[in-house]
Formats: sequence, C-alpha cells, structure tokens
Amino acid sequence: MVAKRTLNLNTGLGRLKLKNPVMTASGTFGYGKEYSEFIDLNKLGAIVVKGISLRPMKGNPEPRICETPCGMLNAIGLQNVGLKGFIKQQLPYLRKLETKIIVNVLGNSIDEYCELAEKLDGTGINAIELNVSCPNVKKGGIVFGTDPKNFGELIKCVRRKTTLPLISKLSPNVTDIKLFARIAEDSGSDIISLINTITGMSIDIKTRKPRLANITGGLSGPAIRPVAVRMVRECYKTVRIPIIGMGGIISAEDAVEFILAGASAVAVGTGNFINPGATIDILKGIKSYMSEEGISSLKELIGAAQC
Amino acid sequence: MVAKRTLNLNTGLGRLKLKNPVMTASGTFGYGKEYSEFIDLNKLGAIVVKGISLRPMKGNPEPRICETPCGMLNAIGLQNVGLKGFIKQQLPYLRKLETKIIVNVLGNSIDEYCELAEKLDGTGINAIELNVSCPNVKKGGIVFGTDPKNFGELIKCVRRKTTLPLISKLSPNVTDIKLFARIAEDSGSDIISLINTITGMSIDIKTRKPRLANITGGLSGPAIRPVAVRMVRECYKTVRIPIIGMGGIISAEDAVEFILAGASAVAVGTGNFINPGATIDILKGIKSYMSEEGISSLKELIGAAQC
Amino acid sequence: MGKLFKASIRENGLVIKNHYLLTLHPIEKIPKPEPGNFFMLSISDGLDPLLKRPFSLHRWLDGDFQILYRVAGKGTELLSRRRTGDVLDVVGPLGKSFTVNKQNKPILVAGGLGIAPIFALAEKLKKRQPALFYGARTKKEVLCIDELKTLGVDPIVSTDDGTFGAKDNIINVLTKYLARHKSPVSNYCLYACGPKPMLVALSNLAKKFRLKGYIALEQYMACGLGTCLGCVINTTRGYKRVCKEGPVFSTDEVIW
Amino acid sequence: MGKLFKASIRENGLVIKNHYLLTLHPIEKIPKPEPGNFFMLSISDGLDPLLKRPFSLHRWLDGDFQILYRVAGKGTELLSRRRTGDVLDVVGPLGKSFTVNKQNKPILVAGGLGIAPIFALAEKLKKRQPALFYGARTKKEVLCIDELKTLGVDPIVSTDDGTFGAKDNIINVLTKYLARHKSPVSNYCLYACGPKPMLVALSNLAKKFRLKGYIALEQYMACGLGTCLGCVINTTRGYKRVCKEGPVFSTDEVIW
Ligand SMILES: Cc1cc2nc3c(=O)[nH]c(=O)nc-3n(C[C@H](O)[C@H](O)[C@H](O)COP(=O)(O)OP(=O)(O)OC[C@H]3O[C@@H](n4cnc5c(N)ncnc54)[C@H](O)[C@@H]3O)c2cc1C
Ligand SMILES: Cc1cc2nc3c(=O)[nH]c(=O)nc-3n(C[C@H](O)[C@H](O)[C@H](O)COP(=O)(O)OP(=O)(O)OC[C@H]3O[C@@H](n4cnc5c(N)ncnc54)[C@H](O)[C@@H]3O)c2cc1C
Ligand SMILES: Cc1cc2nc3c(=O)[nH]c(=O)nc-3n(C[C@H](O)[C@H](O)[C@H](O)COP(=O)(O)O)c2cc1C
Ligand SMILES: Cc1cc2nc3c(=O)[nH]c(=O)nc-3n(C[C@H](O)[C@H](O)[C@H](O)COP(=O)(O)O)c2cc1C
Ligand code: FES
Ligand code: FES
Repeated sequence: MVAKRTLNLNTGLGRLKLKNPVMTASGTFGYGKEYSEFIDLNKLGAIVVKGISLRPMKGNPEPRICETPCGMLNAIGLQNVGLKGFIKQQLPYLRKLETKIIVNVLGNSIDEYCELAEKLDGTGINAIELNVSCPNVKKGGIVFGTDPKNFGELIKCVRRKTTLPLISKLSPNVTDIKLFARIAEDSGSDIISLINTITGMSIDIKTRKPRLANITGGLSGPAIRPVAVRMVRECYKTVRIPIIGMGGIISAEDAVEFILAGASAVAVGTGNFINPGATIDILKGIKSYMSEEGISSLKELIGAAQC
Repeated sequence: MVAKRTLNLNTGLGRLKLKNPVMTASGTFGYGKEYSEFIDLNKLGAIVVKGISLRPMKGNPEPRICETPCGMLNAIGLQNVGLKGFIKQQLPYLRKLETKIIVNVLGNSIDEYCELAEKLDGTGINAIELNVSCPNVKKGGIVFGTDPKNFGELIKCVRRKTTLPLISKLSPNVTDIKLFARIAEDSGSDIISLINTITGMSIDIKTRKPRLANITGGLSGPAIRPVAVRMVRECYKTVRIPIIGMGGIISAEDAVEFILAGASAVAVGTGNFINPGATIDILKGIKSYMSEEGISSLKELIGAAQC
Repeated sequence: MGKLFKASIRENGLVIKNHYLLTLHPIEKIPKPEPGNFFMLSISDGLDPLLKRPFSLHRWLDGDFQILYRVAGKGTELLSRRRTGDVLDVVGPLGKSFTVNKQNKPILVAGGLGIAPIFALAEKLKKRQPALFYGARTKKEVLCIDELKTLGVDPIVSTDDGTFGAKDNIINVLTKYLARHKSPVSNYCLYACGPKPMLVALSNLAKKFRLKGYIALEQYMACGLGTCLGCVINTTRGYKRVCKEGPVFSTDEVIW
Repeated sequence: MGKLFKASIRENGLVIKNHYLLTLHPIEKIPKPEPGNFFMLSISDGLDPLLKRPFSLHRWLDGDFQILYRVAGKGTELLSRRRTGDVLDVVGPLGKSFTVNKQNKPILVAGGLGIAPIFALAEKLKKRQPALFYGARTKKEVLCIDELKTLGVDPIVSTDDGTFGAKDNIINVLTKYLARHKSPVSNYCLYACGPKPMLVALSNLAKKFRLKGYIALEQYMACGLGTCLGCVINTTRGYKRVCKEGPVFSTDEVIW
C-alpha cells in the first residue's frame, strides 16, 4: 500500500507533460463543456476535442449510430464547426481550464492539414492530433491512414508547419500497425495515439437496409479492446515515442491494461457515453490500483506487462 | 407468410450443394461427435472440422482462452490428431452422416498444404478449406493469410492437387480484404469463407501477464460481428464466387444479416460454446424469418441488403 | 441540467401486453424534470446492452418519477425483467422541454405511446384545460384514460379499428375539430408526440392552419448529452441534436 | 451424457461473505450427476458475460441440485444477484466423475471451496466412512460442517490461523495421519479438490506413500464439451481437456 497522496501520476508524452494519464478521445467529449456538469474538467490529464476541419462540415445523414454487441458503430461524418468557429466559440472556454487541450484535425489534402496546423500554432493549445484514420469520410481523394506513403508525407509536411507536439493517430484497419508507428516516428511525430475505430457494418434484417445511412461506420467500445491492447503492445515494442492508448476503456482496470501494454496515457471514448463520470472514476481507480499494488509512480507501470 | 414446409433452404456454393446454409466453423465443433448429444447432426448444411495438419500437433501451452467483452480470445495453437489420425479415427463416423463434410487444413509450407489436399482427395469428404489465416501459429516461415503473393501462390498450387471444391478462408487482419478475395477467385478457389479471428491480446493487471500463454490470440464472438458483416459485404461486391460468412453468429437474426450482406452460407463458431443447440436454433429461426417475410427460397435473400 | 444518479425501482408493472410502467426512486435529490425532458437509463449490470436508453418523463411524483415504456427490442426487453429494489444508473433530466406559451390554447396530440410524454404535459397544463387528441391502434392500447380524467382532461380518442372512440386517424379528427373551431384558430398551439407519419401529418396541418406546433422526436442516442453528434435530425438550420436542441422541435423547422 | 436444459432458481442464498449456495430446479428431467461432474451455467440474459461458467455438483437432491460458489469475478458476481424464480440455461452433467475403487479406504481432502465437490463425494461414500481432511484459511470459511456430521462424516479440520481445528496446513495434518496409520497404507485412496499448491503437495504425498490419488482440477472453459480444446492441462499423456478427460485426474499423470 502506498498512501494515495504520495502517488505520482505525472506522465510525459515527450514535451507534452500531463498531470495524470487520463485523457478524452476525440469526438466523444464534444468541446468539453457538456461534461462540466458531471465532472471537474480540471482534473483531467488532457482534453482532446472533436475533429476540426478548415471549414465547417455538415456531417453524414442520419441514422449515424447504432449499438452492436459491447460496442457501437458511428458514422458522424466529422460534423464540426470549422477552425474559425472553434477558435471563436470553443477555445476561450477551453483555454481557461487547468488541463492540456489537444486539437484533433482533419483535412482532405496535405495542404488543408498544413493550414490547420499553422493556424493552430500560437492559439494556446497544447498539441495537435492528426486524424488520418477516420473511416467515415470517403472523399474520392487520398487515403492517409492506410497508405504508408501518403501517411509519412502528410506527417512530414505538417511537422514543418507547427512547433506544437504532434500526435499521429493510427488506424487499426491495416495489416501491420507497426509499420505505421515506425513511419510516424521517422516522419517527426512526437507521439502516436491508437486505436481509431475499426470499420464495421450492421444490417437491419426487417428493412434490409444498413443501420447507418452511411452504410459503414467505425466500431468502438469494449468489443474492440483486445485488438487495441494488442496493437498498443506491438507499437510499444516497435517505437520509442510515447503512446496514447485507447479503444474500449470504460474502467480503471481497462486503463491499467493499456498502460501495462505500453501506453503512457489513455483516452476514454465510448466510455463517456456509458458513464459521463467515467474519466474521473478511472482516474480514481488507477490511484487505488497503484496504492494497492505498492506503486508510487505511474512510470513504473508503463509497458510493464511481462511479455 | 409462407408455409414452412414449402421453404427452399438449398444453397449452392458452386459445385458444393448444401441442403441448408447453416454450417459449423472450424475449431469450434470438434469432429462433430461431441455435439451429437445435443443436436441431430444430419440436419446441418455442413460440418467443418477442426484444422488438420499432416502430422499431429500438440498445440499451445495453457491458458489458451479467455473471455473478453462479448467475445473470447483463443490460442489453441492448432492442436490436432494429424491427417492419418483424422482419417482413421474421425472420418468413418463423419462419412456416415447425411451432411457435407469439409476439412479445414493447415501447413507450414506450400508442400504441406499440397500433400494434405492430395491425400484428402478421394477420402469421401466434400470440400477442403484452406486455413491460411490462423494468427496463432508463428513459424518463422511464410505468412500466407496477410501476404497477397504467398496467398495466391498457395491457392494455385493446392488447386492443382485436388478436384474437391476449394474454400479459401480469409484473414480479417488485413488492410484490404477485397484484394484477398480477388486473389482467391483468380487463383482457383471455388468459395471463400470469412472471417477468421482478429488478433487480440488481454493482460491480467494483477499478475501483469498476458491472459494467454501464447501472449496474443484470436478474437471471436459477437464482438467482431460488425467487422465480419462489413467484410462479407465488401467481398460480395468484389467477387463472383460464393461466400461462407461467419464471425459472431449466435442467433438466426445474425445469420440472416450475413446472408443479406452476401453470404450463401453461414458458419457458427463461438456460438456453439454459448449454446450447444445454436446451429439448429439458427436453422429454425431462418425458416421462421423466411416464412414471416414471405420468402420461399433462400436464394432471394443472398446479398439482398439495400446498399 | 442533467445529473448522473442512481435510482431504485419502486415498481415495474405490466400495463398492457408489452407495455410497462416503471416507477423510479432517485437515491439522491434530482432537478425537477419538465414535460418533454427525458432520462437515459442503464439497463443491465453487464456490458450488454452497452448504451443507456432514453425515455421520456411520464409523470413526476414529488421526487419519484415514472416512465411508460414499450418493449421494442433487446434493451427494453431486459428492462422489463428488472424488479422492485433493483438499482439503475440514470442520467437526466435531459433535453429541451415543451415550450409553453401562456397566450395560446394548448392542443395536445398523442399517437400510440406518444401519450407517455404528452401525459406529463397534460398534467402540467391541466388548469388551462387543454384539448387532448389521442390516437391508438385498438382499444386495448389506449392508455391512461382514467388518469387523464382524474386530471380533468377528457381526451378525444380515435382508434384504427374503431374499438374505442371514432374509427379514424387522429389527425383527421383534429383537422375536423380545427375546421369547426375556425375562429380564432390562430390562438391554438399544438403539442404532439407519436409515430413519424403522424408527426408529418401534424406538421402539414400546422402549416395549413398557420398554427405553432411543437413535437417531441425520437432518435437513436449514444450519449444523450450533445457530445457524440449521433442523434441528429435534419432541420431548416442544418443537422440538430435530438438530445440537446430537442427532443422538442417546432413543426416548421423539421425537414422530413 | 450432458444435456442442455433450463433450470429455475429455488434459492440463491449467501452462506458466508462472498459465498453462495445455489439450488437449481431443472425444468425437465436430467441424468443424475455424479461427484466430480460439473455443470455449465449461463449467467446473464444478455451477451455479457458471454460464456457459461463451470461449477461442480455440490449436492444432488433427488432431481434438484446444488452449487456452492464463491464470487471470483464478474460472472459469479452477477450470478449472486440472480434471484428465486430466475431461469438459467444449463449444460450438464459434464466431465468425468471421481473413480471410486471399492477395495480402498477413501480419504477425502478439501482445501477451501474444494469442499464443494468433495461434499458430494462424502455423501456418496458415507456408508464407507471416509476420512475427510479439510483445510481452510479461517473458521469463518469452514463450510458444511453440520451437513457433513449429519452424513456421519466427521471432518478433520485445520485452519491457517488456528481459529478452527489445528493451526496447520491440511496436507501436513494428512501426512502425520498417514505416518501414524502406516500399515497398510496402500489400502488408502485419496480424493481431493482445492487450490493448486495443495494439489501439488497432495500429489507429492501420494507419490511418497505410493497411494492412488484423484484430484479435481479447474481451468478456464469455453465449451465444456471437449470441442474448443481451450481447457487443457499438461499431463504425462500430453495436453488433456479438463472438461472431457477431467476434471478428475490421477495425481500421477498431471505435470505441474
Ligand atoms: C427522447 C426519447 C424519448 C423516448 N421516450 C420513450 C418512452 O417514454 N417510452 C418508450 O417506450 N420509448 C421511448 N423512447 C424510445 C426508446 O428509447 C426505445 O424504444 C429504446 O431505446 C429501444 O431500446 P431497445 O434496446 O429495446 O431496442 P433496440 O433493440 O435497440 O431497437 C429496437 C427498435 O427500436 C428502435 N430504437 C432503438 N433506440 C431508439 C431510440 N433511441 N429512439 C427511437 N427508436 C429507437 C430501433 O430502431 C429498432 O427498430 C424514447 C426515445 C427518445 C429518443
Ligand atoms: C470443473 C470446474 C468446476 C468448478 N466448480 C466450482 C464450484 O463448485 N464453485 C466455485 O465457486 N467455483 C467453481 N469453479 C470455478 C468457477 O468456474 C470460476 O470461479 C468462475 O468461472 C469465475 O467466473 P467469473 O466470471 O466470476 O470470474 P472471471 O472474472 O472470469 O475471473 C475471475 C478469476 O477467476 C478465475 N477463473 C475464471 N474462470 C475460471 C475457471 N473456469 N476455472 C478456474 N478459475 C477460473 C480467473 O482466472 C480469475 O482469476 C469450477 C471451475 C471448473 C473448471
Ligand atoms: C461518436 C464518435 C465520434 C468520433 N469522432 C472522432 C473524431 O472526430 N476524430 C478522431 O480522431 N476520432 C474520433 N472517434 C474515435 C475515438 O476518438 C476513438 O479513437 C475510438 O472511439 C476508440 O475508443 P473507444 O472505444 O474508447 O471509443 C470517434 C468515436 C466515436 C464513438
Ligand atoms: C476455439 C477456436 C478454435 C478455432 N480453430 C480454428 C481452426 O482450427 N481453423 C480455422 O480455420 N479457424 C479456427 N477458428 C476460427 C473460427 O472457425 C471462426 O472463423 C472464428 O471463430 C469466427 O467465428 P465466430 O465468431 O462465430 O467464432 C477457431 C475459433 C475458435 C474460437
Ligand atoms: S445522443 Fe449524443 S449528441 Fe445526442
Ligand atoms: S472447455 Fe472446450 S474443450 Fe474443454
């Protein structure tokens, strides 16, 4: 037993220092405000906001979500207020919080990503996360998340445009996630985060139509956790840059599993929907675990799985 | 409403004709006998037996399985009695059944697969399924399930060695399943079956050890169903050869979902563990569905999803 | 406004086939819900079903509250098996309630289980003697009649098979009523909940008679809090979240 | 031998902290289970937990049967919340039962909750006056003493903290007993269930005294029917399935 007050929960994602490892996953926490009724946002390690594009996006037609066994499919289609809207309407509130603010960005071209990165530099946010893996928007154009060449080029270009810590978010819809982790590292990413959703589909047998208007969607939630843990472990064994682990985390036990696998921080996604207090419950639970196991610093746990 | 006795459940997997679309998934039904206490095996469309190798295999150390949210991980390591043992001990019983017998085979080299195919030809079985995607056995050697070149070569070679209908079982652990479906078709497969398990991992946070002695295992069960349905649909839109769909089928509704997505037959895997009568319950449920929806022939449902 | 709390089941009784009345006792004090507000209820102690399910306020009983629900699928089926004493996780009250305009005469319209939230509104507005039009498929599915009468609200009922009230569509009945009471029809305000075809017909009616109308909509939900953007419907102002900008919308903004 | 059937809960009562006695009433007639057999029980109406959980026969009550279980994790936690009247899906009886040799004098050994199946064996063998050695951590965790006495079996108990019986490890107690009763010790046959370290010690003991010994093992299971090959343990004859070749194994065949 270690007294809880002497626990050191700090975690370093390279230059990005967090007071604790519990973050939110992009797209599942709005722009933060909505959850302030339920939890003290200042207690979070970091908030990652919904993916932002240069211009506002309308998103996909409805229905956009459906439940699947221990998971859900979503095809939101990246509806968002656009960069200007975000900076004007959302950022002032977020900047007042005593937590790190990470902006998830997405574009249809390398230029768009670069412009986003450039314009976000100096706005007071703490890091940029590249969403290259969103399976829901299929512009005829370029695929970034599953094409190694495009993926590397994108990161290299964005890298030149920002001094902020750069997080590359990896898609699980690939044969070899290690390859993408290595490219992210080699191309100048400070951090990788994984996993984004796995592409799935569900059909209503009465109407014979897909349950989502978009036909396919991204699978998230506890169902995908074993896949996510495996991928985090693979990446941990492959690269030296820190990892943000996510995919089906709903309890402290789940979060610890990711940390043992090699994640320096964890993000809670679908878990926020099931329990709006999930992030804080998880933070408390991690502390209890550390205290019970006699571990005083989170760092001792990162990657400590015996395999 | 269509009277149940006039329903036509026949389904053609090319030359392989089944009296109904309900099959068992390899490795989840033993060699059939064990389930004869629970169901009438003669009512099944087909039985696919546990993967057979040339020589007996010991399998992986234990623990070999663990439960995950709405799914399970397994790393059996392809324990089996070997080809001779199978032909001597298991086949006589199976051949007496009034259902099709499909043998799932696996090897460490193209030669081994070819020898298996050759020796199974003329034993009275009805088809061979190539297990190229088992994620649990990692012989330093060749990867078949996730390498397009090896995959195609393997099928071409085996094709020359057998006159039996040839089923290629696809691994979901790939960036583009359509590519593998196309290669299977072009290389002489009569049928494709999908999906095999998705590679996953789980860590016990008390012991800090992986829950499986093999570290990683294959994820199966309802958790993976949305991924499987999506992949079946993608393949259905890509190739003309028939598809056996599987991945998380535990009820008739699930089976119908796969058929609507494009499967000409479905295989029940983990569902057999949850309910030893699952296959027969599913068969009955498909009949009820057809009867209620006024569909007299299964063929009308295959691929009939509106997308 | 919403809160995460635990509530114990006081009663979960079968009302008619497949329909249950659930009385919940919040273990801590919760903000008073208004008609049109909803709650997200956890169904199971395990992970299946995973997501909470949304249900409208049916009745507020001074701290306790009631939900009137129908077994529609897996979640509601499992909910119907929960028993007195079981404890559920609940988030709420959530969403926008019905906008009540003091000037106008309220006309309430319920189709089928749309009576669940409309009853709450009838209770709130009882002093203003709202008219209540209530359509159902058949007599057996007409709910809450005695309770409505106790409130002093005497509903005008129609059924598809004529086993209770007129054998007519409730929107037809309402149309005839409005035609009869033509002057000054602009004093009326419509408040409705029910199946989509009924709400479409009602919206057309509101347009035709130039009436203000408010309708409570349903949509698949994940968070219920406005963060997942999963529950949108299309409106004249773009996609709007049923859980946040709704579930009550104005008839003239929804694009069907 | 196994059968898929539904059973309703007659009682699911707390015995001591975290331990419950579940009495199940099969809705149809089932084959009579033998000591060492087990049943696979579905826990939930949903998909979580997904797999059935294995539990040993504790007592056969002329058609009904009992399970004595401990809350070990999620599945057993949820099982402990099921109530009288709930219906569970069950598969069983499964596995190999204890091989009872008429010539030998039976010595039963239970560690902790190993008493669950050992009790069943004691009941079966009661006429042969088996010796029963029963180790537990502390007095509060010593179960079934009165029931054993009713059978005419007077257990020799030891606890880790000495709050009941000797303050000793039960295998030590047994060793001393065997040393005292040395001639003719080869007449004894051991039957045991308990935690792994106890079973290892017991196996060594059996070897030392050249006794036949049978032990009931546990392993994670998916099917319980011998088809998934998930539940193996290593033996002198290679990997063997606990659900099919076991759960009862001979002490000399298990490779620890
Ligand atoms: C704001 C709001 C208030 C509601 N109030 C009530 C109420 O007072 N009483 C009541 O009985 N029901 C109400 N509903 C509907 C209720 O939420 C669904 O019936 C329930 O979620 C179905 O869950 P299930 O698991 O049983 O069904 P599922 O198995 O998930 O689905 C069964 C069927 O129900 C439909 N469905 C599922 N979820 C929803 C949903 N969120 N909204 C609409 N349809 C859905 C599905 O499309 C499907 O056809 C309300 C819904 C919303 C959004
Ligand atoms: C043949 C057999 C007979 C059994 N008889 C009894 C009995 O009479 N009474 C009783 O209380 N328990 C018995 N068990 C153990 C019981 O099956 C497990 O405690 C139960 O499955 C745990 O489920 P859970 O979901 O609560 O735990 P989980 O959350 O799945 O796991 C909690 C802990 O229990 C362990 N565990 C899980 N499943 C098993 C398993 N199948 N065998 C052993 N350990 C497991 C896990 O490793 C973990 O440490 C028996 C097991 C077997 C194989
Ligand atoms: C409704 C929803 C919206 C999401 N939107 C985004 C997004 O805008 N950008 C992004 O990178 N990931 C997005 N994600 C993916 C999550 O951030 C996360 O990677 C994924 O859901 C897995 O974590 P989980 O299982 O905890 O939800 C979204 C996920 C969900 C469920
Ligand atoms: C315990 C177990 C053993 C399996 N063994 C094999 C095998 O020998 N050969 C094979 O091709 N697939 C094997 N599989 C994969 C299944 O055939 C099937 O593709 C997969 O489990 C997905 O279906 P499900 O979700 O219905 O189980 C095995 C699966 C399980 C769970
Ligand atoms: S349910 Fe998540 S935004 Fe409405
Ligand atoms: S549990 Fe499946 S073989 Fe034993």
